[in-house]
Amino acid sequence: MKKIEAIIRPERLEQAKSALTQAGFAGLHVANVTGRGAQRGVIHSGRGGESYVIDMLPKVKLTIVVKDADRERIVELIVDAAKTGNIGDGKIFVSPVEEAVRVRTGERGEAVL
Amino acid sequence: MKKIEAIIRPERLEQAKSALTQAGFAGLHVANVTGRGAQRGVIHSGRGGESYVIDMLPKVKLTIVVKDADRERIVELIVDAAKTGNIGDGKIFVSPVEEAVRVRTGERGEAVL
Amino acid sequence: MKKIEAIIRPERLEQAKSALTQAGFAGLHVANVTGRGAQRGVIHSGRGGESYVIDMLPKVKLTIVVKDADRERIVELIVDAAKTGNIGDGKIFVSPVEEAVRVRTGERGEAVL
Amino acid sequence: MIDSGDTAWILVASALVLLMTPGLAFFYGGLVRGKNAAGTVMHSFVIVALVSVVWVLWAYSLAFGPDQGGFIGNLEWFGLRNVGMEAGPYSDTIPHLVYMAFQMMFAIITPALITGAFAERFKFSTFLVFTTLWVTLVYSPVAHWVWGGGWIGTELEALDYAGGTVVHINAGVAALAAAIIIGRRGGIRRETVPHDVPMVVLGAAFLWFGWFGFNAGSALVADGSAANAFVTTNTAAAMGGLAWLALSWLHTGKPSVVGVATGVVAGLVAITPAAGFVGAWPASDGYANAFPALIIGAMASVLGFYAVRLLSRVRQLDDTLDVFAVHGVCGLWGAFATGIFTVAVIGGTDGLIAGEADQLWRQLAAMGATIGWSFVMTAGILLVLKRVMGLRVSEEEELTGLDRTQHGEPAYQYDEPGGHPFYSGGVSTVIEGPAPAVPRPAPEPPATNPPEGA
Amino acid sequence: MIDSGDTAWILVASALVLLMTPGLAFFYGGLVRGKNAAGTVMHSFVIVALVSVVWVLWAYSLAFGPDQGGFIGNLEWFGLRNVGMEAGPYSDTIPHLVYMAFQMMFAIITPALITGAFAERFKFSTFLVFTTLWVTLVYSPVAHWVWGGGWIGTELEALDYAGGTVVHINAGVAALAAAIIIGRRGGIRRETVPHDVPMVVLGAAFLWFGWFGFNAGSALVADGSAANAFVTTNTAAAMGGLAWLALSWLHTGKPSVVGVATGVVAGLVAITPAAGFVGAWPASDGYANAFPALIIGAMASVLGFYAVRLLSRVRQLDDTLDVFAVHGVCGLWGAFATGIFTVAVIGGTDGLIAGEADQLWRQLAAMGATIGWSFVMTAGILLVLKRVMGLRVSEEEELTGLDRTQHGEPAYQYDEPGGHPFYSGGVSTVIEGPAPAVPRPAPEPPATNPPEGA
Amino acid sequence: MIDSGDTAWILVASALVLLMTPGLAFFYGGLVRGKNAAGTVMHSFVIVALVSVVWVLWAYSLAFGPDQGGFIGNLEWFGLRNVGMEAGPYSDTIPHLVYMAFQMMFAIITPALITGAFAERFKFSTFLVFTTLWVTLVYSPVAHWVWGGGWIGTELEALDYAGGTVVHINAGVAALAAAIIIGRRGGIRRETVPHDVPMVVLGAAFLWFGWFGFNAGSALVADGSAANAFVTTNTAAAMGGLAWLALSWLHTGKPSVVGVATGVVAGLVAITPAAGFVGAWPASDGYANAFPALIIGAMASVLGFYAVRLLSRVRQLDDTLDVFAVHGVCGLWGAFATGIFTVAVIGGTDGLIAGEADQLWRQLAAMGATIGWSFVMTAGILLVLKRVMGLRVSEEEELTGLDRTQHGEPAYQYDEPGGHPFYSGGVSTVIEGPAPAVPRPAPEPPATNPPEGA
Ligand SMILES: Nc1ncnc2c1ncn2[C@@H]1O[C@H](COP(=O)(O)OP(=O)(O)O)[C@@H](O)[C@H]1O
Ligand SMILES: Nc1ncnc2c1ncn2[C@@H]1O[C@H](COP(=O)(O)OP(=O)(O)O)[C@@H](O)[C@H]1O
Ligand SMILES: Nc1ncnc2c1ncn2[C@@H]1O[C@H](COP(=O)(O)OP(=O)(O)O)[C@@H](O)[C@H]1O
Repeated sequence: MKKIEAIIRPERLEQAKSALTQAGFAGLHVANVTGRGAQRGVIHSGRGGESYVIDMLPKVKLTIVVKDADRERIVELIVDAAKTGNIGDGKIFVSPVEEAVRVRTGERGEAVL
Repeated sequence: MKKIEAIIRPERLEQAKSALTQAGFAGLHVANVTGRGAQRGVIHSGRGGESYVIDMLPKVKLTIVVKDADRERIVELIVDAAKTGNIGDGKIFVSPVEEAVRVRTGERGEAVL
Repeated sequence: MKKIEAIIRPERLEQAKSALTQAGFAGLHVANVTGRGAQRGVIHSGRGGESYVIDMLPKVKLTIVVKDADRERIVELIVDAAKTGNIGDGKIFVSPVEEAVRVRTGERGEAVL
Repeated sequence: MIDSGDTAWILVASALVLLMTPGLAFFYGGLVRGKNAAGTVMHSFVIVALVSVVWVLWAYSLAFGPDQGGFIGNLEWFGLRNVGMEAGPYSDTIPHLVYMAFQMMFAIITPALITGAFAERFKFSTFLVFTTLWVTLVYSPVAHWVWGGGWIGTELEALDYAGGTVVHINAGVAALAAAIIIGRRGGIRRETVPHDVPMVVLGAAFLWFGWFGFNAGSALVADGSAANAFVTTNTAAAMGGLAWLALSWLHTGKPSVVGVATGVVAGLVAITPAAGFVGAWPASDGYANAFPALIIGAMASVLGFYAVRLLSRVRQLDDTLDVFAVHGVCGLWGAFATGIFTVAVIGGTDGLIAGEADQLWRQLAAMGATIGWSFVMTAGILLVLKRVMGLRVSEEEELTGLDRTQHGEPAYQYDEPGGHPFYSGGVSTVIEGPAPAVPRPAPEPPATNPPEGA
Repeated sequence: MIDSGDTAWILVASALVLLMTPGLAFFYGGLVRGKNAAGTVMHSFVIVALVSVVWVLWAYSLAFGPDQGGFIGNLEWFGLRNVGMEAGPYSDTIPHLVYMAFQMMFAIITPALITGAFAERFKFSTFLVFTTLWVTLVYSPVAHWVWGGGWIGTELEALDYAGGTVVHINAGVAALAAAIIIGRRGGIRRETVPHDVPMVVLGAAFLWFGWFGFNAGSALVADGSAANAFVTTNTAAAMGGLAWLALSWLHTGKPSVVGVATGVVAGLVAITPAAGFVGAWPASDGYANAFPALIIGAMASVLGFYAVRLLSRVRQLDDTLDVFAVHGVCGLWGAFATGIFTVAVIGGTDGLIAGEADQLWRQLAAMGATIGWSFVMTAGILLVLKRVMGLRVSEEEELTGLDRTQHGEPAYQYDEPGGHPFYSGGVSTVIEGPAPAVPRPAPEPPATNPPEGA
Repeated sequence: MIDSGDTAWILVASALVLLMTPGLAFFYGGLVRGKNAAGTVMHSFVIVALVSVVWVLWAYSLAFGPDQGGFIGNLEWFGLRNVGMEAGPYSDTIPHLVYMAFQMMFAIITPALITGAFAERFKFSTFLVFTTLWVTLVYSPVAHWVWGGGWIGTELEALDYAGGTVVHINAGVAALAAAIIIGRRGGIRRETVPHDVPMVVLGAAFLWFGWFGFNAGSALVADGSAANAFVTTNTAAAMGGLAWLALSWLHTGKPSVVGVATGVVAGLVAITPAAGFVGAWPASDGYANAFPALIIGAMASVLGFYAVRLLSRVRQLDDTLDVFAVHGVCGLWGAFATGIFTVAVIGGTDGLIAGEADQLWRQLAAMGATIGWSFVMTAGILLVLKRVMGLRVSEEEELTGLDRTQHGEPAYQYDEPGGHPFYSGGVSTVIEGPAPAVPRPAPEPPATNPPEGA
């Protein structure tokens, strides 16, 4: 099994989720992160009316564990849904998962996903 | 070493933690996530008195890195502690870890855990 | 590629980030976690004026995916930046990453990092 | 001659009503999504500043200045010229400036009520222009008609104790027009769930607290009539809260916190035009009692609740925070109920329960006139502004949220570890110092998505 | 004859006291865990609505209506019948309706104080019934005894300026009974740490602000006696805050923010029965001064602090927010201190420091009567309700939190990216539109754990 | 003879001004980083308690007691001895105690204003001592000079209606001295971004609301002069808010929410000394009007805005929340503007626009005296305290945040799942029960970094 971690724009999470739903992938979980890279953000100081360029920006990290077979499919689904073409669209990382367990039943393996 | 990531019900985290403590596993960290799967949630709109079925629900993600040997033991401990038998109990994922470092000392390897 | 996950003190994140920047590593993302280990914390109850020893403390989890070659370098950078010498400095975990994708372009591989 | 007790009371009442608008800022701010919290709070808060200035410059003169044919006041009092420390013309016991200040607070909160209808998508610059025009062209005339010596108050003799028509029907109908013309929020349709329930309750508490000044202050004196208005106001608010609680419980199986807060507002809205006129029923037995207020409050929540329910089913209509349902519908009920329950022993005029059915017609006429004027003028103003400066932010900006894109100020800053809750781990370092100031017209990219390097 | 200055003051005082209950909502709401924040805020907020209605319908008549043998009032004033705009019977200078409204605010906050004892576990429906019965059977009689022409005020002549017995001892003792009968919170025992300290301070600020109306308003006139009550109130509050600060510092090595807020409340509670009676010491030198208030405030925090400390060690007792320690203990101290420090030059009655030791006995008798009645009746009501409808939510619901399980409304909604802090990444999409309405009785599963597909 | 209307008004005004300091707690608390939120709120809140006690004990007597050579009052009124329920000496229509209470609120908020200058780094114990000394040695004398029968008010006859010199210039200059002597915050330099914008607006709302008591209450009567002060106050606040909005928009391309809130405060500060003296322009035409207030408010924001901008560029200076720029600069402008716009028809004294240029000199002299005294004395006190007890927390503590390290109370507790937003997953279990109490002097390690096992 593979773990697919996609760090994307918060405003694109909704699209990514629907794309996955349509393709029949229900299970996933999401966390709030901030990230930096080439992208820069701007914040304001209302008082002196100055704006500052900052490095960290809010992103969401979408994690989904899938069967090896589905890996490519899902990466493409997410790329299509999350892409805006602007700097800051984010990254997707794929790593190996050795085992998956369903807490409710104790079942194991790909069946769980 | 293995990394065990358990996505469980927030209200079961306490039990899971105590179970691990009793078994002598102190180290772990936890993050707040929301997840979806087969489970559905309900939220209310106080104004028009309508309730809506939603997909994402709060979960906590418990991460613990352990010696290969302890892997099974820990998975079982968590399953037992977090199981309610209802949909939404969550999943546990196991993946490989190549190296662990203790920041305080710079030590490496299983000793660190 | 390797995924380096460092659980460190929130107050040291700034140093860690600058160290990485100086060394030319821009990309990373960070999440808020709480963790436990050997370290203990203290909280107060303002009412009865009692203080309690608690187990979970706030940490930040810094995640950075790098070329295999950079791995050692980065681990050292983080250790140096985040170390205070006191219990609770945190841990760094290294695990394998099979693939990385840049959402904006769809490019793959180490070039993405 | 100026009475220190009456003056003390109206000074305080004015301060209480002023606090209602920040209250509304939190009531609305808590109901929207967090990414629009600062922007929604801003709407009401900046209105306090904006309308205060508009009012002292020209709007007060238009609304309460020397009458021009029963329709509008003239500009003789521009910039408060001649509005002084002596009593009169609207009261013999309080300084003219106090009356002006008290009325100002009503002019402030009315447009603020409307902001709930276009929350989460309205363009800020257009919003400021809209508010200025609305107070001038919609609020001032209607206020003049009813309280400024205009035709509704003097000829028609319809009753409006503290603003059922001038404030609530007026704002509610304007909200409806605005929601229709500005259009629905973009993105995937989704029920907006309050991002901060305690903040909603805080707002409701300020509104309830301030409403005592709003209604009991409208007596312009500190005596039994103020006392009656005070009690009917609290009674209707309480009954409204309980009724909405029951309905939300009935329909979802759970008693809603936001529901109680909304019901309290519904009750307050409905009692506003009636507060100083009702309080004895049946009229025959000339005794004061609480029943009219209880009935008005309960009915307000029933009507308001089902109005919210039905309107939320109208896909085309996106009155974000149900302003029309709560202020329009309950305001109409209140104005009508005033005609039913008013009795001479309390406020000097008899209504239906005292055998004077005509009062109902007077009320209906006033309601009709307000609805018509408010809807047509509001729609007109917005249609013009749509062509001139545009009404909405871009889809992309709406998605990212108004706080970052319109104000560059996230309501909650994730700037620091151990910082605010929302903080999710990143310490933002200022890496370039002050960014080049952006000239106002320039379309700036949303903070989360600036162009290369930016 | 009605005096506009006195009327203005009591109208405002009533509004100030009303604001105290939402203040309590935030004080308590900030102290509980976030998963119960909305539900805890709801307790106090809904009480404002509920008790307002109960009061105007029958409770005011029971408490202040025509006396029946010194024990209770009759129902002649049911629904405020005959409670009108004229002055009297309780004051010659303000309308009867104003007096009724002012007293109403006391009836509202008293049961709200109790809610701190059963926070985080009480069943909402039972809570509403309990509150209604408590106001009717416990509050109304005690209020009648002390202020409504009943035996404590008229025969015993014990002093209670603004509610030391009626409000604080009464609520504090009821809280104790409730904590015992309802039982401890479930789950693994854990010290409750305030989830939002600024919210606690906000609540304390509202309480302090409103307490001026509570105590100085109890003069029922705007004169020197109100002034004295105003000053003693502020002085005791301030001293209480400093004393608690010092004690928390001493015991934890750190000065606690929540500690100062709690100490301020302790000081305010203790000065309540004394506010208009004390303010000169030693009595011989007939001069006004601040010492009695300083002593009362300081002692209140010392007693309150150690009461909290000791009681928190009693495993069986889980008075969640220390209502008995703060309101009961400090209320008792205040009632007793009134007997010590009251001097004729201020409030017309001499106490211990003026050589009149008997006043202490009168105070003790009133304290005893209130303790007995409150404890027995509260316990009785709860034991009946326990059999009839049950007192607690299920263990599972308690674990998930009252906001979701009782109200279906998380206090903070994680609905949106860039949304509220609590948001942890998931955009909840409404995937099925309105869910089938659940009939009220139906036991609904907690939102986080519905059955298959739900 | 005591007037109930005037007394009612000043009682309420006192309560309104009291609420301003908690308001400041939220205004400042929202502006800092979340890790210092509780500590910053604490600064203002504890000052209400601390200064209340200092005031009734000796500061009131020093400031307003029997005059000693125009410089200070004596201690005859120590502990409020002889400050009673009768009218006079400062007013014939309200009790002396009310005047004392009203003045107390000014003594409370003034040192609270200063806290914005040393937020996020000041040592708490030192802060308490500093505040006590500052009120005694800086505030009391200046208050005496201006209002207590001292030389500025009686000989110099400079005008200060509600505290432009006594409160704002005094606090602003003290803030400057404090920022210089205490030094910059440690860690990597970073612009502080408000952690909670709605909290900032809440604070601003309280300030605006309370300022009516502050300025209009300074009339000490409820009549036309109070009315004039009420209106000029609101007008200047509103205009200040709009001006700052425009400037922030101009410079960042986005209209700032925090900017409006700051501008409102700037306008309020500037109108404070002028409120009851201005309100007609040109003087020749003896008509009341709004222009002087509009000009004063607008100019205040222009000066304040650019002061903030320039001072933020001075690396050595870290006046955390721009107290000097907002209160110092705008206070100076207001005191000066009073000399320009005061007219006899309003407040009895003519200024520049009425041809009396000398008044400007009187104002300048008063400004100079206040600046000198405040700067020198504040600096002196801090330099002494630096040697005696130290001014700052350790670098490490500053990094971790004051909430945890100084108070052991994170503002937002991550204690529970479903708990507060900040909660990021860990359920903290109490694993050892009460920790051994730490003796006060003992240097305790920050909660996040205790030694082995701790
Ligand atoms: N090497 C990396 N390791 C972990 N996360 C990264 C890495 N590089 C980028 N990210 C994440 O991806 C986000 C977008 O990357 P960025 O370089 O800003 O834009 P783009 O991906 O379009 O080039 C960053 O905000 C960060 O969260
Ligand atoms: N494929 C997956 N990848 C990542 N997380 C998942 C996946 N499937 C489920 N989860 C997580 O597990 C939680 C519970 O799964 P769910 O299907 O709702 O119940 P159950 O595990 O009892 O079948 C989800 O809320 C989600 O957070
Ligand atoms: N086995 C583990 N798995 C995951 N996280 C761990 C593990 N052990 C420790 N941690 C994380 O590292 C942090 C510091 O560990 P701790 O033992 O307290 O101090 P130190 O690392 O200095 O010995 C913990 O708070 C926790 O977040």
